[in-house]
Amino acid sequence: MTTTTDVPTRALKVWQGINQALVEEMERDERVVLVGEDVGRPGGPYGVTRGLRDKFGDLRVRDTPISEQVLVGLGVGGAAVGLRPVIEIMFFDFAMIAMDQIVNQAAKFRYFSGHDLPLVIRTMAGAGGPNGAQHSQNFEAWYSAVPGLKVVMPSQAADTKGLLKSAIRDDDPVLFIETLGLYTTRHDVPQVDEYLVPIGVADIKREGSDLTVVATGRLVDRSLEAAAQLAEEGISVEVVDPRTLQPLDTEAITASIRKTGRLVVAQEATAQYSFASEICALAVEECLSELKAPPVRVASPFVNVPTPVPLAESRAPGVDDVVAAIRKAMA
Amino acid sequence: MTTTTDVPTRALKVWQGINQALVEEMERDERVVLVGEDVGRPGGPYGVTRGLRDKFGDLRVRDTPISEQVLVGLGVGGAAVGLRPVIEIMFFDFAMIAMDQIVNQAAKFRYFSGHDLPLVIRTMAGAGGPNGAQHSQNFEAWYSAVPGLKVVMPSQAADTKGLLKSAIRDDDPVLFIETLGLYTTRHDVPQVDEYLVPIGVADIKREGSDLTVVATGRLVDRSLEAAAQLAEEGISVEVVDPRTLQPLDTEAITASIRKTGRLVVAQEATAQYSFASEICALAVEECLSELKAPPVRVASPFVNVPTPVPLAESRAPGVDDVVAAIRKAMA
Amino acid sequence: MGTTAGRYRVMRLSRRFEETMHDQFGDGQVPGPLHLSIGQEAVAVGGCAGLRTSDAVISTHRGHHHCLAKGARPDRMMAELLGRTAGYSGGRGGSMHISIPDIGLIGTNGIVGAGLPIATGCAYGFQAQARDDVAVCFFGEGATGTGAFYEAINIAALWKLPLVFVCENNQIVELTPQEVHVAGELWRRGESHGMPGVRVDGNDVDAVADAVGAAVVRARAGDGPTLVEAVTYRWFGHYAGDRAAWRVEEEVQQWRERDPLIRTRAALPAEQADAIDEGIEELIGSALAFAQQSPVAGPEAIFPNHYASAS
Amino acid sequence: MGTTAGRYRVMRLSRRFEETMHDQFGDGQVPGPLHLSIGQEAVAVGGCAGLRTSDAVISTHRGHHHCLAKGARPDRMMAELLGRTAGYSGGRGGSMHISIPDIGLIGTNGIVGAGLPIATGCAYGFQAQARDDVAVCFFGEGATGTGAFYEAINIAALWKLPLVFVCENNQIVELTPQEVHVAGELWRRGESHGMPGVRVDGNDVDAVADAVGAAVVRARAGDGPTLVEAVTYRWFGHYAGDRAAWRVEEEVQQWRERDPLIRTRAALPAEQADAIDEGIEELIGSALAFAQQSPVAGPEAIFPNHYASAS
Ligand SMILES: Cc1ncc(C[n+]2csc(CCOP(=O)(O)OP(=O)(O)O)c2C)c(N)n1
Ligand SMILES: Cc1ncc(C[n+]2csc(CCOP(=O)(O)OP(=O)(O)O)c2C)c(N)n1
Ligand SMILES: [Mg+2]
Ligand SMILES: [Mg+2]
Repeated sequence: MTTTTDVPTRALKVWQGINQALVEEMERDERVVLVGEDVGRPGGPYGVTRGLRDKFGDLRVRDTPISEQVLVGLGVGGAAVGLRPVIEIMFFDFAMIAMDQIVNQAAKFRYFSGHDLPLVIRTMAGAGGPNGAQHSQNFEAWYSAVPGLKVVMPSQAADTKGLLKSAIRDDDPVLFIETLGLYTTRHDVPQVDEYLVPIGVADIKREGSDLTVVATGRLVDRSLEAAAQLAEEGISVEVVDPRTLQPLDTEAITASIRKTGRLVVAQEATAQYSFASEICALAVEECLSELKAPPVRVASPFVNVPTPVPLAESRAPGVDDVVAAIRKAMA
Repeated sequence: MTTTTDVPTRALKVWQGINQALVEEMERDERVVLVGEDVGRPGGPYGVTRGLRDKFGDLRVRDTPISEQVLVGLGVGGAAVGLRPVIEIMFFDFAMIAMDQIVNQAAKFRYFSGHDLPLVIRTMAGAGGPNGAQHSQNFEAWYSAVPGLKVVMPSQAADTKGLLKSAIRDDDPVLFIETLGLYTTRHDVPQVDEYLVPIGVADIKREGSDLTVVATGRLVDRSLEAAAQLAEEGISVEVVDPRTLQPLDTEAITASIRKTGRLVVAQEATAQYSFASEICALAVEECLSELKAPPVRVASPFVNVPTPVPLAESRAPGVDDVVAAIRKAMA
Repeated sequence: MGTTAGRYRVMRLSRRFEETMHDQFGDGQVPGPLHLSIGQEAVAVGGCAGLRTSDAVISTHRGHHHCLAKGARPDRMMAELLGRTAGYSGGRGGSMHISIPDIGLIGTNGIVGAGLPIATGCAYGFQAQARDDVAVCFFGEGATGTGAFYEAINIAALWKLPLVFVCENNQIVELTPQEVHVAGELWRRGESHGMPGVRVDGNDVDAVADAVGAAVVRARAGDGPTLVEAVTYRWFGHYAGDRAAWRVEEEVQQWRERDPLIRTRAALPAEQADAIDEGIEELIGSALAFAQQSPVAGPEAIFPNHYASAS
Repeated sequence: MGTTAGRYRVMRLSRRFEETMHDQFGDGQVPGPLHLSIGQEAVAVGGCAGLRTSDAVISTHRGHHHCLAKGARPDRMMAELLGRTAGYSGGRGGSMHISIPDIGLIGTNGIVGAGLPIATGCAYGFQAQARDDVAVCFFGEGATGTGAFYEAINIAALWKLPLVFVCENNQIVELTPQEVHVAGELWRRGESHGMPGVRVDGNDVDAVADAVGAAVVRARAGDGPTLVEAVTYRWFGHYAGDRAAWRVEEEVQQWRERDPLIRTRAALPAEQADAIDEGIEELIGSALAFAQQSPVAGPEAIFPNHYASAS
């Protein structure tokens, strides 16, 4: 658990954490630029980048046409000649359009050149608005399978801020996945000069001894709530937030599974061929003899995301689903 | 095991199986068209489509510019107005460029319209030539995570022919992944009028009782060879070829794992967030109590594919790697 | 829709359809996004004037007017937007996913630019089947930022596809003005591919019908594609709820005065126009009633129609 | 490379480099693909004539000539192509993945069209850092089929980026002729974006140097991008080993007679030309020796350089 007890904190919405990280890093290093559709004058479709253009000017905060391939190319080429670009791909789904630039270009640049490529691609994933099947998908597992790319997917505001700052300082391309459904959720954020959270390190969000929940995105808070509920019944649940999916902190995760002997993986993505599959595979490869029950994946059903919010919400796993999965794994 | 004992067979190279399937289906149904880069006059970069343009004319066998997005769009739009297009994306890596058309358009068409979309996207995956990091990747797991899409990945010539014919007759979009490293490998192909292999059904390529190998692509033949070697030592290995990754024949796979209690998954892709992860997850969720040892993933190391063939081959798992994994799982 | 009355009727239908949905949105009854095309009706109605059912129309995220002009039923459209089971997608898709292949409405789309490859495919499908049908692809000027647009015009020109590209230039792209997105002149972007291009007043339904109509005739005859830029204006924000507060009010006001409906209505005898309006009110009223009587799509609505066998 | 001698020297170097690699390929010594640019040298050499080290060049799958013209070392290039550890990528990348940012050679590329977004990024990087450097992006006419090209020219034109687009039109795209790929006239594809375009004889190194040079000066001054189409010809198949048997022999012969090296050599005093040739022979000989003495990259060569920390 990130110990923040000695440090003053402030409750921030996740989007504010992002905004602060961008401001701080752009103030610190003038090579940092922000490029994307509607990031400038309008401050982003959800207001995440508001104020930045006025602060840093329109060469460093740049509105682009609807050209996702070139968008990422601006990051790759820009980083190759000395910038430290932050590229915003509005919805994660749109990253598909630029996938060649991400996977074949950015991720392979160092392999052939031996050179740094300090590039962050920020994007927004998951349901949470009435956006529908082409604007709500969770394909984080795809990018996590790419050598040369780092994939960060924070949940709470403090991690989001600290990891974004670390990503901007990182010399490798980082895909930074924000969760739309969390933008307006508040969490305590330490108010220190340099709040950095390291890439590649999982965080135990709650300690427990009976069962491990490995959760991402919106399912972190939901799992914490499930854990709190079950604590009343005497079930002690540990909640692990990997925060980074590539490189994955396999040690922290397997240590927790070994300790508890039971595993639930909770995510917004669908189950097959997903992050949850990888965690289950890790569990059985590394911890088979310690496993007391089959792991359970809590995930969205294998169907498209519908447009109406109530339907989209009915599709995403909720606290109840996590509770049910924990009960199943405890049985 | 596909029983082919009563039927006359002929040894065909995998590419010939593809060519025959295309010819037969185009003769049978004039709505079937073949569209791609260099598929026509040149007969494809590896000669797979040779002879087709002369037979069917250049409206039905159509050479395109280098426009992968529109290539798949030709399939989506063509299928929407009555064609049954077969689209060739030369290398699987290039499918990324058209990923929005595949995932957001083709795969979701039925969800909103309720209409058929009979579309096959053929492509060629994996190492096997001196093609390097941008022409050798195995991202089958990505597409297998997409509701609305079917993903077929055959290994042997007979399956390749029979599954391609089935894919062309299917009313859903099918991603048909060919394995470059297998094109010139020969296998027996039944010589019957209508040789169809059903989508969604795994095949036991070799029966055994001590351990299950689930293998795809080039690793099927390699696993069969490993099994033959180990048979001499008295280890009885069952080799399961899922042939279709979406929908996955989970019953056949779990039945085999339950029977043997031991699992090796062998593939050319890298291990994390892959097909092998999904099979391990399935094993631990469904068969935990029957598992006698931790499953082992045989996969390429998490690095890019190098260009020189000897290096690329050193990266891909070989028979020895499968043997070693089996020994490990048997220990 | 060859007559002025016919064109006015569909424009009026589209206008009242969207105003009604806008009201419903205000009442919290639209569970999805609502991209209003109010002010742009002439582009859709003129663009579809020369089409028959078997022709294909490919639309965008802002596509109610295209759908209605191609013959979609307003009642089922409303049901879809209100999230009802009688909607074209059973209420789960909303306005960005309406697809009715039976009437040649291939689809609205949530992905900017994605309709262009699909339109190319429809046109190729017609050509390969030796059908004399034509595809009309609508897209915003924002979509000209996407590479898909150029891949499409190149292939359409090379293959002489029966395809008409209609760029609906409403001078705004989501939250930024056209100047952020488009270098140079849009209507000329096919020239270097040997494709004729033309710019028309997108608020004049007859001008649009003439320009697109000529292109459709040309395409049907096998003479290849045309690019038509229709200059118009979006009255409202990007989506209902977006106040578009950054816009200059006078500009909006000027364009409101150039309302395509007023122009066309003025060309009709007042009585006839009134009769049309009344007919539309009735149609809208009964469409809304139809939609409202249909059950709200429940959680189970998300499952069907992923695969043929399971449909 | 401002002088005729200088230009001839680099063209000769490129020619002899590739001929030598072609021989090595014949001997089974090149473990990767080999896309020969023989016949096209004037495009690369003329295209880089006005550049300095801090300028950026973005290349393609057929890029030896670009690399050498931008100042890459022939010995390390050879080592790379022969799969030796002294190669620019340690012998694991081959000719489609040479990337030497320190000399402004951003990279060759295996993906057609992928260099165009990256070049746009380099030019934006220069602009955002207020550097007066320029990016020159080479690409084949085949790449004009990809949407990436148009996304790039649109943004470059909008932002007045210091970027020169050099389309190396060798009239062949992999295994099919240009006519399968390109509708209309290439050099005009920037016009509608307000970008100047020009077509030059790509076999005349001075003509290329003049055209690209003027565009570079313009770009450096902040006046924005230019599109240059350099018409040339590929003498060999798509890759070494491809016999390109479907080509008309007379056509190839005609173009061989228009060899850019012969032209430029003829403009030099014979003695000077001979001396250059001799110098190149020596350079090539020692480069080959260097490469051959370097160890063949072994299986361990595939592991480093995936992440900064692990490099
Ligand atoms: C590929 C892609 N990028 C970004 C978006 C987000 N987006 C939705 S509509 C829109 C603006 C479209 O502008 P235009 O094409 O002019 O159409 P209009 O909204 O003006 O009708 C944007 C950027 C998207 N849907 N798809
Ligand atoms: C996106 C993509 N599609 C297809 C290919 C296969 N391919 C490699 S080179 C080539 C032809 C390129 O032609 P052109 O741009 O004219 O360059 P040239 O080979 O003539 O130098 C093709 C189709 C590829 N590498 N990348
Ligand atoms: Mg617009
Ligand atoms: Mg070429």
